[in-house]
Amino acid sequence: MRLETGGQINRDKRITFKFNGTEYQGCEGDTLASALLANRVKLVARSFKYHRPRGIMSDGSQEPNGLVELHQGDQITPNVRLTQQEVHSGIDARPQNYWGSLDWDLLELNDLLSPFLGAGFYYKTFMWPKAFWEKLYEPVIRRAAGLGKLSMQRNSDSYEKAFAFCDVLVIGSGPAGIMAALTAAKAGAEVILCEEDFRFGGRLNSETHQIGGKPGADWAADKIVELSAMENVRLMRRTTVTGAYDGGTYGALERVAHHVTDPQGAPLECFWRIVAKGCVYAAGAMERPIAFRNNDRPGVMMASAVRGYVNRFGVAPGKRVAIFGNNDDAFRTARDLDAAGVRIAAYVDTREEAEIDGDFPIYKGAQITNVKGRKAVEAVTITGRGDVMADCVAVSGGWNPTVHLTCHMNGRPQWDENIVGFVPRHGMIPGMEVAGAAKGHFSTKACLQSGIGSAKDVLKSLGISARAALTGSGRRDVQDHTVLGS
Amino acid sequence: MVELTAKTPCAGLLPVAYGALTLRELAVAHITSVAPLKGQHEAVSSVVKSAVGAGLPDPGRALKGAKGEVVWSGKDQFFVLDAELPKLNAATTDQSDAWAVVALEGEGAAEVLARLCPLDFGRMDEGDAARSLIGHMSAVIIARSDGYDLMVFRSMAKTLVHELSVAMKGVASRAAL
Amino acid sequence: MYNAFRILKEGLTGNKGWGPVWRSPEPKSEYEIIIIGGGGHGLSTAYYLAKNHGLTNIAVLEKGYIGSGNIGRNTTIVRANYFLPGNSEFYSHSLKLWEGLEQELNYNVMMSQRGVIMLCHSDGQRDAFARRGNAMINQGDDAELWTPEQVRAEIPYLDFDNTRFPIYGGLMHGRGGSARHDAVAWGYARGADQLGVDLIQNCEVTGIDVKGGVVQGVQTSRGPIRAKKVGIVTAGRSSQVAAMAGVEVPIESHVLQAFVSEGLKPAIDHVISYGMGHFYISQSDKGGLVFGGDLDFYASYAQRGNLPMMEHVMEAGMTLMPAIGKARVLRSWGGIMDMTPDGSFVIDRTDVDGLYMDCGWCYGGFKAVPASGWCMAHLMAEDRHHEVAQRHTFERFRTGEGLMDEEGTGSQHNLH
Amino acid sequence: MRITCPICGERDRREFYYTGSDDYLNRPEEGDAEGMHRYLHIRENPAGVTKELWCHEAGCGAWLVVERNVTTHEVLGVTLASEVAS
Repeated sequence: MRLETGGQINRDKRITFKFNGTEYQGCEGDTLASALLANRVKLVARSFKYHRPRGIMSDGSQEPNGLVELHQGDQITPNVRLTQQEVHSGIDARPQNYWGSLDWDLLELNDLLSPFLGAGFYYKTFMWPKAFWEKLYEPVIRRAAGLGKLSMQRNSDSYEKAFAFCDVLVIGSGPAGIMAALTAAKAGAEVILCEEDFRFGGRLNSETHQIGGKPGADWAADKIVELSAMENVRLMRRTTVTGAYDGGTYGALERVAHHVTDPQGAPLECFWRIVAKGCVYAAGAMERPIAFRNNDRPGVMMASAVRGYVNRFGVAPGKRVAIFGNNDDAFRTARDLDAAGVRIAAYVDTREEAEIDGDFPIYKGAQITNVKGRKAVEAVTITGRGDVMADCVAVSGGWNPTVHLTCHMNGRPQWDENIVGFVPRHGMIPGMEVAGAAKGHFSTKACLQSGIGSAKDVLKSLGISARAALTGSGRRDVQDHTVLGS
Repeated sequence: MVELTAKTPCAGLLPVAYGALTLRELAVAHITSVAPLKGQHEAVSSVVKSAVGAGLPDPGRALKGAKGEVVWSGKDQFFVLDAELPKLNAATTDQSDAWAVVALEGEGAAEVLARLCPLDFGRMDEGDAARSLIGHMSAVIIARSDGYDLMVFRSMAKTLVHELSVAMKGVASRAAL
Repeated sequence: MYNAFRILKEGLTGNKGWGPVWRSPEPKSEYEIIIIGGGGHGLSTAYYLAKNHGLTNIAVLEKGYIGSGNIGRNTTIVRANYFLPGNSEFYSHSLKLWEGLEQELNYNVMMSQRGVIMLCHSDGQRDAFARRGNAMINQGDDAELWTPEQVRAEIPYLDFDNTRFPIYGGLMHGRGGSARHDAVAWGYARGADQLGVDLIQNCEVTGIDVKGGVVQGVQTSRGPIRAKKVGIVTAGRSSQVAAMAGVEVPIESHVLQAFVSEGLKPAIDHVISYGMGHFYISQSDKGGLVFGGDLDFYASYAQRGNLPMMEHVMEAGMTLMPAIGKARVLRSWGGIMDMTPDGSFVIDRTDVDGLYMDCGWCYGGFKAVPASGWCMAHLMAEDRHHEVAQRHTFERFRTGEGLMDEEGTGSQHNLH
Repeated sequence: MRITCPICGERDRREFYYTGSDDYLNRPEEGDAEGMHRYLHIRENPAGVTKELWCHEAGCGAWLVVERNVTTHEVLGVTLASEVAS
């Protein structure tokens, strides 16, 4: 449901698109996910094995459920994340992996048979008679497997590959990434800043924090303007750094033209090989879900995503939201929903001692143990309270640093008791410093400082002084800065 | 005797232009590969200098003379362009007509090459020469004031033009997005 | 016993009756036979030592966990389409073992004989394939030379208009296919365990004790263990383990990458290989496109590769199969390959009495898992080569006689 | 992987061709059959630092001796093979 105000969307520019055969309207600045939530669409997909109904769970590339098929003919593109695809006119998004229709999926039968289809059941059966494996069992299994489908025609879209070089590659443009990029760029280093989203700023776009007296999203936008004016900075949005390789080489996929209806000859994607002397990794963190019965029902979402949709897209994912958390971060969701006028049906915190205050029902030392409703959340079961009506559940189990890329060279992250999560060890990727939430710093202030500190560490290793003013814009000048490091 | 028609390697393929980027063929009268015999580098360099107006450059450089240009083209090897050479104390091969030579020019030329070649063009100045790859082709690349001169084997002319055209189109059309 | 009735019964009673699939015993101080390496080959060696030769006082020592090596990360292809005597009969034997493996192990390794086709792109290559096909038929295996029309009918999504790699047909090997790689490790591990073999995980061998030219046992991270016979079955780490006994081997370790796409509905039915582009692909039962190409072309123990070969594999795939362009790669990995100079393996004694090696599988170890164990077990139990692996000695490199160079590239480790 | 060619500077690995261990620089005497066997086949194959022959094939064409840690892929040193051999 679209809220009256708020969000970084252009409400004047309405865009018509199709999902599952029905036309909907979104706004410029929406993802397909936010536009569908604005239109109160809950059921968007079916799960891989049991074909359980699934809804949008997150607000980024971590989305496990909201995968759709786009385009027609040889351009059919499977497994596109609703949470990443920007809305543009002409999009015809189709759900995947059902037999019948998305609403009435005959393979939902698998869910009823789940006691017999446990993990690895196929290793224990289908062996007799011998010939039946290839003639009967395997073809059935293969047809049921997989999510999207390929057209199996020659793909007529165009793509390209490219090389880029820099002194400092900054991965992620949240508060840590932006400060790292600014620190390195002001020292004269050649900087590439990669952001997976179509908007720079990371979580600042989805939260209500203030930085320097400004909303975080505005602060980020100002800093990006500052960076974009510097000749030694290359800003790359819609670009996912996909791999870390030897010798400071990084692979990155730029989605060049997925956000427009007509690419006008531009390639759809560009695969970059970025060679960086040093790197600041500031890819943030991902919120952890909490396990409870039926926690995959459409409407059960990450708490950060719920407030992300409210703050960034002006969309309330539900009318009566139950919040379930085990940490103080969950309270931000309550505060933001409250401020946006969204009704909080229940605030459930596993901690007896949690300090929560608000004009909504609060259950401390309690848990959500079940969700009622099948194709959408209808109620939640709370220990000591029973069922409470709700159409959305915001779950917050704390945050995990996004360590994936740091593990690409066989390094293993280490357990951090303070955040109850894994953080990267130093040196897992040669030349890389980790900053911000990716390192386990979860406050905005700590992220800002960590970004500066990590950039200084990288600059120091490159022999560039972080205090040196930018004296020239030419590339030769950048090289000459090495003398300042002594 | 049948009269054969002389065609340049990129005849019928060039010039092309996309946005501000242009690609045209360069006419080179002669291309001679010069690999000085052991211990003869200095001597060969001075003879080449008197013939071309430029001696043998350092690795990674090209030197222009009044009658032609001397381009570093590999370990202990140089290409003398345009000028004709006297006898040298060097292994010399006439490679005229064996190379397709093109000029890629205009704003964004380095971006075009960045799509095909693993060199850091930000580190190349006018007069720098390099051996590297353009796509899968072995190439000689010379940085100019407004772009790059590129040389690949003549048999690959069509591939060169195709690869560069696709890259030029990609760079030019991005500006429109 | 695994079967459908058991699954039904457990399903109705809350799935509480399932136990661990194999024991986790403490290592004893002495065994008759120690197998170093708990990969596919090591596990199958232990299994067949117990099953075929009645030897059960055996320990398999694994540095990591069962399935943590190449058996847990390969492209799962099973085939017997070799040309040269030696390899031909060995892989033929292996395929026969694969065909009965599920019933033998009472474990569904999902062996799927969906056919392996090698495409050819010139008259010369087609002639060579015809010759190879005849050799396969003579060996008792199946081979069919497909015309371009047959290929087009079966695999219509290939690029038949590619001027550089025109499709002149292919050699179809119908009994070839793929199997579920992890299940093979687990099935053999369960089988060996049930016959009394001790599978000891997280046990790194740090030394091999040799006295007077005779093996005495091994030193491990969990203490010394004595044994009369020791088998080294450590693939990419063969050189290091052999060196512990002072044995030098003709092996260079290289990295080979492979790739899996996101899950997709069935699109590719066969295993398709396109040797001129060093590309091969199949689709797993789960829906992922599984594909790979050539070695990264440099010595490595890093279990990861680099972009140039990754890009090459993608380009090769798109050259012949432009229809897979919309599939996204989900993950990639690198395995360490024990490359021999002629590209063929070794199952042999070493200069140390009682010390045996099973190594040099290059990038083709998976399909050999059953026969490798069968022949290594035979060699270790009977102290003579099994007839289908008698040519696979170390000596062939010294004498130059009987080199099995399937690719005809000469004696160089990285070219096979 | 990046390799710094002594002539061309730091370049991408794709410009280079790998041949094998620098054992190839030490060809045995004519008639030394055992030496030839070792030269062609037997490798120390260490899981650590080793020296190899690479050619800057798509660059200046120089043959190089590259010292490399094959466990980390770290390149530790590059020398022209002509200097090592002479």
